[in-house]
Amino acid sequence: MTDSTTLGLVGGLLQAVVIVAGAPLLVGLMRQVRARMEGRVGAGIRQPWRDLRKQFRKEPITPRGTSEVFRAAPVAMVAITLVVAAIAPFVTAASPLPGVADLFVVVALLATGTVAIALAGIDTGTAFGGMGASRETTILALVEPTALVAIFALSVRAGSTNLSAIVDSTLAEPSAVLSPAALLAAAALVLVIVAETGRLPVDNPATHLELTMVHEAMVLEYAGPDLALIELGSAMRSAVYLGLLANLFVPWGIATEAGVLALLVGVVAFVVKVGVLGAALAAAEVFLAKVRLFRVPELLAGSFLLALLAVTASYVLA
Amino acid sequence: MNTVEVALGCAAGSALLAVLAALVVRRRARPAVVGTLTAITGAAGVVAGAAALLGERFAVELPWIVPLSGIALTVDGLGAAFLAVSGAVAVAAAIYGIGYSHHGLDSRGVQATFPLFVLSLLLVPAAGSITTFLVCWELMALTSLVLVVSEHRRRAEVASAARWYAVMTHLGFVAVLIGLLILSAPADGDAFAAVRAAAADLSPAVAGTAFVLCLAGFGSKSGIVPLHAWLPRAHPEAPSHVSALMSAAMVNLGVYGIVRVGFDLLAVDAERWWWLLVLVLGAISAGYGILQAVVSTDLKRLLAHSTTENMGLVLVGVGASGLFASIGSPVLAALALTAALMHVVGHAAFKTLLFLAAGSVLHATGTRDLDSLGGLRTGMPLTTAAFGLGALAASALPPGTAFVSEWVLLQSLIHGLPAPDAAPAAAPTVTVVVLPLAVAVVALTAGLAVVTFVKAFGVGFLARPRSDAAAHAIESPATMLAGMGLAAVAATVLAVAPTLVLPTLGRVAAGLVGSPAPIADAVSVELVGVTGLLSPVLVVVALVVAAVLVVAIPRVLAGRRARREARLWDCGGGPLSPRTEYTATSFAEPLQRVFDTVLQPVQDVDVTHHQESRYLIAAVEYRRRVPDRIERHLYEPVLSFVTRWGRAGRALATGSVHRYLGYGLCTLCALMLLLVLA
Amino acid sequence: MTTLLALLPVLVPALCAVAHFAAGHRRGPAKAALPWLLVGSAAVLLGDAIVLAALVLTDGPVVAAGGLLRADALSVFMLVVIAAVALLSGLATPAHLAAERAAGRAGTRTAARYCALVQLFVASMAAAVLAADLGVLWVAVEGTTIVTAFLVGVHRSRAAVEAAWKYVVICSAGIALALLGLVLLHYAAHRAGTGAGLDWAALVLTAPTLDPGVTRLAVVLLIIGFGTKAGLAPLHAWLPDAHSQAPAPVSALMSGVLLSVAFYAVLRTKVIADLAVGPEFAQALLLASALASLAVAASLLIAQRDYKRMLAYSSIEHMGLLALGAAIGGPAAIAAVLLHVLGHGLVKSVLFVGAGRLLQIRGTSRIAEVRGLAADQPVLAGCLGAGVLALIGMPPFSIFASELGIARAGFAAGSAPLAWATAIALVLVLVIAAAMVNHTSRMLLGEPGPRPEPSGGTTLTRTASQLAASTGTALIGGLVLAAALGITAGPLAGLLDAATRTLTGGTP
Amino acid sequence: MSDTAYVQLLNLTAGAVLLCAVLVLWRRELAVIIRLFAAQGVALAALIAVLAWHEGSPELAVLAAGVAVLRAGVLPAVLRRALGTAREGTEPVREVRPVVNVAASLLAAALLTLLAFAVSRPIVELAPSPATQAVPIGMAVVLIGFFVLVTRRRAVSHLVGFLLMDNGITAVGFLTTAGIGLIVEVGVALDVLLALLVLQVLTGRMREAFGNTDLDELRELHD
Repeated sequence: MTDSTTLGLVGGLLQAVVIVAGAPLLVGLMRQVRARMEGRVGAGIRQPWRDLRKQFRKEPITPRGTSEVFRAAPVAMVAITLVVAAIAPFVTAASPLPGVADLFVVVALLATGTVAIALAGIDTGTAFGGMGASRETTILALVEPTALVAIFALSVRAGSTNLSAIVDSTLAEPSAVLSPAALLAAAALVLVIVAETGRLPVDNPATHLELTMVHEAMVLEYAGPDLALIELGSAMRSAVYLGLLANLFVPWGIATEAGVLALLVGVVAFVVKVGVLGAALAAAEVFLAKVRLFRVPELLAGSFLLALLAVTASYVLA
Repeated sequence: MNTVEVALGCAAGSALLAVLAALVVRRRARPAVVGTLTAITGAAGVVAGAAALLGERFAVELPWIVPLSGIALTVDGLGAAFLAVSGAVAVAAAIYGIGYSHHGLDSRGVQATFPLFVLSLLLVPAAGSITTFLVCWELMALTSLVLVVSEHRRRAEVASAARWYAVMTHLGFVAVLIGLLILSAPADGDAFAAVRAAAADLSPAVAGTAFVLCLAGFGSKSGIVPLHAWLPRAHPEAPSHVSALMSAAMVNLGVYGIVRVGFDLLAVDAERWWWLLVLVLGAISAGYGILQAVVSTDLKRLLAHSTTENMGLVLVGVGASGLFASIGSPVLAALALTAALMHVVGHAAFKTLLFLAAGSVLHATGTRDLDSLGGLRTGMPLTTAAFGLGALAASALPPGTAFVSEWVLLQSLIHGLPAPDAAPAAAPTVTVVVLPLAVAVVALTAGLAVVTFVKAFGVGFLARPRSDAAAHAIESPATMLAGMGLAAVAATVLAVAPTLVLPTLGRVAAGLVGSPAPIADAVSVELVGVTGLLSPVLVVVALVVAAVLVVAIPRVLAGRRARREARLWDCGGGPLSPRTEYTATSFAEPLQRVFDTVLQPVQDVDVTHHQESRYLIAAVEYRRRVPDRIERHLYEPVLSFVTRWGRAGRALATGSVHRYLGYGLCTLCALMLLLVLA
Repeated sequence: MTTLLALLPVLVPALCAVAHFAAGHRRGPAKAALPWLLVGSAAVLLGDAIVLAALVLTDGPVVAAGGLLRADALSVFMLVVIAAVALLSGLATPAHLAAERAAGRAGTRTAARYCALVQLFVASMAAAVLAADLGVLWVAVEGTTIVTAFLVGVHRSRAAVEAAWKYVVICSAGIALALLGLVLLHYAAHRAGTGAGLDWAALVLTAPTLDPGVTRLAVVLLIIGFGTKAGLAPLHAWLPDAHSQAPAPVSALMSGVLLSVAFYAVLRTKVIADLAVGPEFAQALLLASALASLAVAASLLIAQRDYKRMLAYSSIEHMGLLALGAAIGGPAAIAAVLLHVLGHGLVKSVLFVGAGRLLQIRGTSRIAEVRGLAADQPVLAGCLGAGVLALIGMPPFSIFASELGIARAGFAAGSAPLAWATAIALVLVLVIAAAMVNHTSRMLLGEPGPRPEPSGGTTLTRTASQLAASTGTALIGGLVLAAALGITAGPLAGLLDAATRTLTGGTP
Repeated sequence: MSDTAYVQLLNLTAGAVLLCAVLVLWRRELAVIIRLFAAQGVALAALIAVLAWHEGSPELAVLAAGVAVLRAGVLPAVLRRALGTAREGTEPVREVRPVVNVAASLLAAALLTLLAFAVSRPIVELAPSPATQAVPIGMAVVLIGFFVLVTRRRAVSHLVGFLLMDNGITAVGFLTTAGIGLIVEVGVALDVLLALLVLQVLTGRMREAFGNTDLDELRELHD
């Protein structure tokens, strides 16, 4: 067993545990930051975990007339996110499954998770479920070009879309982080992440008005352990996306060799980076209002332009 | 005597036997006999293709068939790939057809034509000369046309679809005919080998004309924009197993033609603009096709539009491959061509599955309108599962079939730009602009495909039934399920273990562009020459393991409690009626608004007021139609020109005998004058 | 023996005609069998043609009747075409006449006269292709006009009289030009002093000695003249009228072979012209005529309202294709032209017989008034559909092979104008195919609407609307033959080859 | 006979043939037109007779007699029969309104004659002789006959136009060579006669079906 495989396996396991355990805390942190900035006391960053524990213990309830899709969707979504959490370079640069740790695969896997929830939303047969699914998939479709072209921009330098390769190339050549291409790509990816994780200004995760909901509308019918899985899954998605953003552009601290210390540094660095990004995102949200659904394409068109410029810049300006 | 020869002989023999059986066997047993024999034909085609892919070669000349030219069959790697795909689709479709044909399709004519259609699908890629190719091509057009009209008494649209199909296919044929004849003009004989040898001496302008004509003709067969108009008409109106054959096997042969002409008959280092044209047309088709699919509410029409999209993606691969070959990177060219071929194979599998499942729905409910389907899972669980699998495969999400090929395509595209430190002259400016846009189009297409298939599967099969027909649907007969099952297995195998075929396809592509094989022989998809690694098996394994963990861990930690059913949240208004459900139309509405300027939908809202007061509304009627813009701006002027031509033409024959004689006198005098002057 | 063989094709139908005339004036049980005599004479003709073919292929051309008749491979090939189409048309005749009698449109006397005229028609066509002398050929071709004039006008309705008048006047005027051409050709031959007269075999041998100036004028006149009879533009306009008004079996003969017989004369002329004034001259003339014919056919087919006229215009199209093939020249194109003659003859006669049957059933020849035929009359509709598909050049029918052959030869000839002309012709053929498919599909597909009352006021009984076995045999047999010919030329290959050589090889 | 007399007679008869053709264009009464046609037949027979005389060929003389009988006797008689039944009806016996009016017709005839002369140059040049020099006249008559066909609306004038063409061809035939073979000659004559008879029968039927013989009525078959 080679060194990098060991590192990958250990790191992958560690990453998965860190993200599962930490994701609700990240959500708690973001809520807390928001609450404090809005002048509220807040429920504390452990509140999401307390909610999850309560919901996991409840009786599972399925609405009448729904199919297996409804029941399987939360599992599928969490499982997919878990896979991504395990294979992407968060704590270690090596991956347990190099054949999966491809940026295209990761983005597509996360989209598959979204699709599972969207199908569940339709499966309920309620107007809100359908509406949420329709909006969610629309946004997903429009985000896709930005995401892939941004990946293109990132991969030009590394000559590969393999996540470890991209991270390695950034580590090898730190100045590239400040290149125009990388900055433009980062900006584009931020918008992608905002849209994919359902944050303001694309979607308001805290809304209680069904007609403005996107993500929440799809999951209205979930309760008990199913809802817990959904909540956990969403939190993990946020963590994964933020982690990807952090490590693709600022990979320092990531463990490149097997060793307790290196892994510990990797975990800490990851937690800090994601925490800072999450806090920043939450802070920014305070000053934003949700845009109308039909203004979202404009936002995404802007991010697409950034991504395209990033590709061109990576070739022309480098 | 080699395997290919025996298998092809078997295919022809059993197809002809099937025709005979269709004519003599009594009606009740006819579909079973014909279906079985046709399935054998298809299977023989698969065997022939597989054997040829593994390296056997086969060529035969039959000069006594077809007067004036004779027939020549040659099976090489490229042809073999398409031969095998057509055969495989035919097996599933033929078995499915046994059950489906009891639905009023068991007449002698239809049953006798079906095996011939399958045979012609097998023979087109096996053609070894231009005449043979054209004969099989037209035979394919003719037999499919007959099959398209087979339900003409049931729906009025069938006749119109058939007209579109007949005219467009003939248009394509004439374009191909002229193109190929230009190519073969300087050649000694019309065998592909002779044409290949002579093509090197063609002037660029002549070769370009020939290529563009072939592109137009073959593109129209593949439903490439702007010659796609027949496809969303004819494919849905054909019986579903025929739709599957047309959409999964016949359209491929257009791609085959383009590759055959572009990479084989004409020199590989062909000019750049052709391939740019191919790429751009492919990109436009992909985008336009999927946009039309997103807003379709007719299940089979949606699938037909999706065919245009997928063929567009294939052409993006083919065009990129030619572009790479022309700028001197054969490795990338082989990779892009492999992606295109893989997409052809994958598309064949999932489109067969989807069309067969759609046919099953049509069979059970009598409708293709998504807005009146829904809730089919209860009555038709297997069909639902089949369609779900197909939808996953078609939407290019892992672990689906199309994901693998699109991944390879994206890999070839993003490696098309050299690393920034390479010499700037290494890539011409055009690729710097074209490749990112191509990636964007592929991405947008993939995203919209997700919406399309979430809509088709979610609205069509999940939720609650929106009509009585959907509520009382029952599962289809076993043969139909078996057909779907075969296609489902193929789609799954291709999704999980694409390396069963990818390296082989890679070798075929490499042979065409003259490069080493672009895909390594391994369990994972490992690119050779550029960095790239994908392991679909591991993706699936990881997902399964994760899912087990996700199910197990909460149960261990929180204990297991029985699941209970409860009422949906209905805002306290009592049980929800199907009218409150989201429909396919409403599902696609946001995207329709986003792409308003491209689609230009026509919407009418009629508000009926109460008699008593203008402020009270009795009913609101909303109608939406998304007419094909390209059709309106391209076809209508042509049609109206032809109509005017026809009307003006009548002036030639007014009935006046003086005028008729006058034509003669004038011509005579003019000719005499010419004689005098000359 | 050989003399008898060469004379039989003319004598047998002529004698049968006498028999018909005689029988028409007598009453007796033999009446019912009378129309079958057509089949008999056609069969004899076919058998004779086969024997002649064997003879000609082994021993070379057969000369008979004091040098007036001469059978070479081309003549025999044309004889085969005539016999095959006459057989199909003959098979359809009994049922046609029975239906006409049932509808009160024809008496016994008319029927007998009709049969006699058809026999004379066949005899004069046979004479035309067997003639050794261009003059005799001319006489025979003009003879067909005279014989068929009464067949076209057999109904004596306004439309029939009109069609007959136009037919006779336009064809006679055209053929008169051909006569003038012959006179000039004879003059040129006379001045050349070779004593060839109008014997075309001799003319071909001595063609290079002919005066080019006079020959050019003669060729122009001959091509326009015989082209008139062949339905080539510009003097094509009689064709749709005559073919749509003639009784179905006669239309079949006229469209299926008469046009080709006239075109045979054009082919013979072209051989002489090529040798005398160079190939470009006749090529240019034929090319112009071909494209004009195709353009005319396309223009009038797009918005065609009458299915019999549709078939007639399609004949103009196919004659245009033949002219194109002849213009291209060379063995490949000429072989394709000859195959096209046979394929077109078979298919077009099937279609005209089918259309005639349709007219009897539905009482209208308007396309718009026929709907959902496939539901009512599956066999008839199937034959019409298959025939139209064959006509627009779909495999496996032989028209596909021959059109492909012509197109290939056009591009392979290596001259840009020919390639362009072929490309334009193919586009026009596409327009024509689109129009034909459009019109035919409207007639055949869909649910039959409420049956319109036949305009003639004669309602057909159930039995009358059934397809007679003999007619069915003709329809299906013709299509099967055309398809078989498209799959393999079989025994005809040798004859086709030899006939091609007579037109391209120089030595007749 | 002296050569000059031969040439003069030849030119005279040939000129008469052409003159008759032009006069057909000029006159409107159908009866007069038929008479002019008969006159042309006589002139044609005379032309052949002159040739026969010059070459001393009794064969030609017989042919001249045959032509005289057919073209000055039989054919006009058939035409008169076609017209004769018309007299009993109410239809006009004049070419009332030709497609091209008389003045333009005469101009056209002049142009056609010029064209005939131009196009016949190679014929004359091949073997210059008094006879071949008259060939253009025959050509001109053919063209004028065709022109009559194109522009005259009455059935009888149509018949005359057709026969004018035929006369022209006969003239060319005799002027260029001494006949084109007896069987062919007889065949041609028979064909012409039969065609005329067919047309005469059709004229009768037309009168039955349409009430007159105005060819403008024949407009039912069109697209």
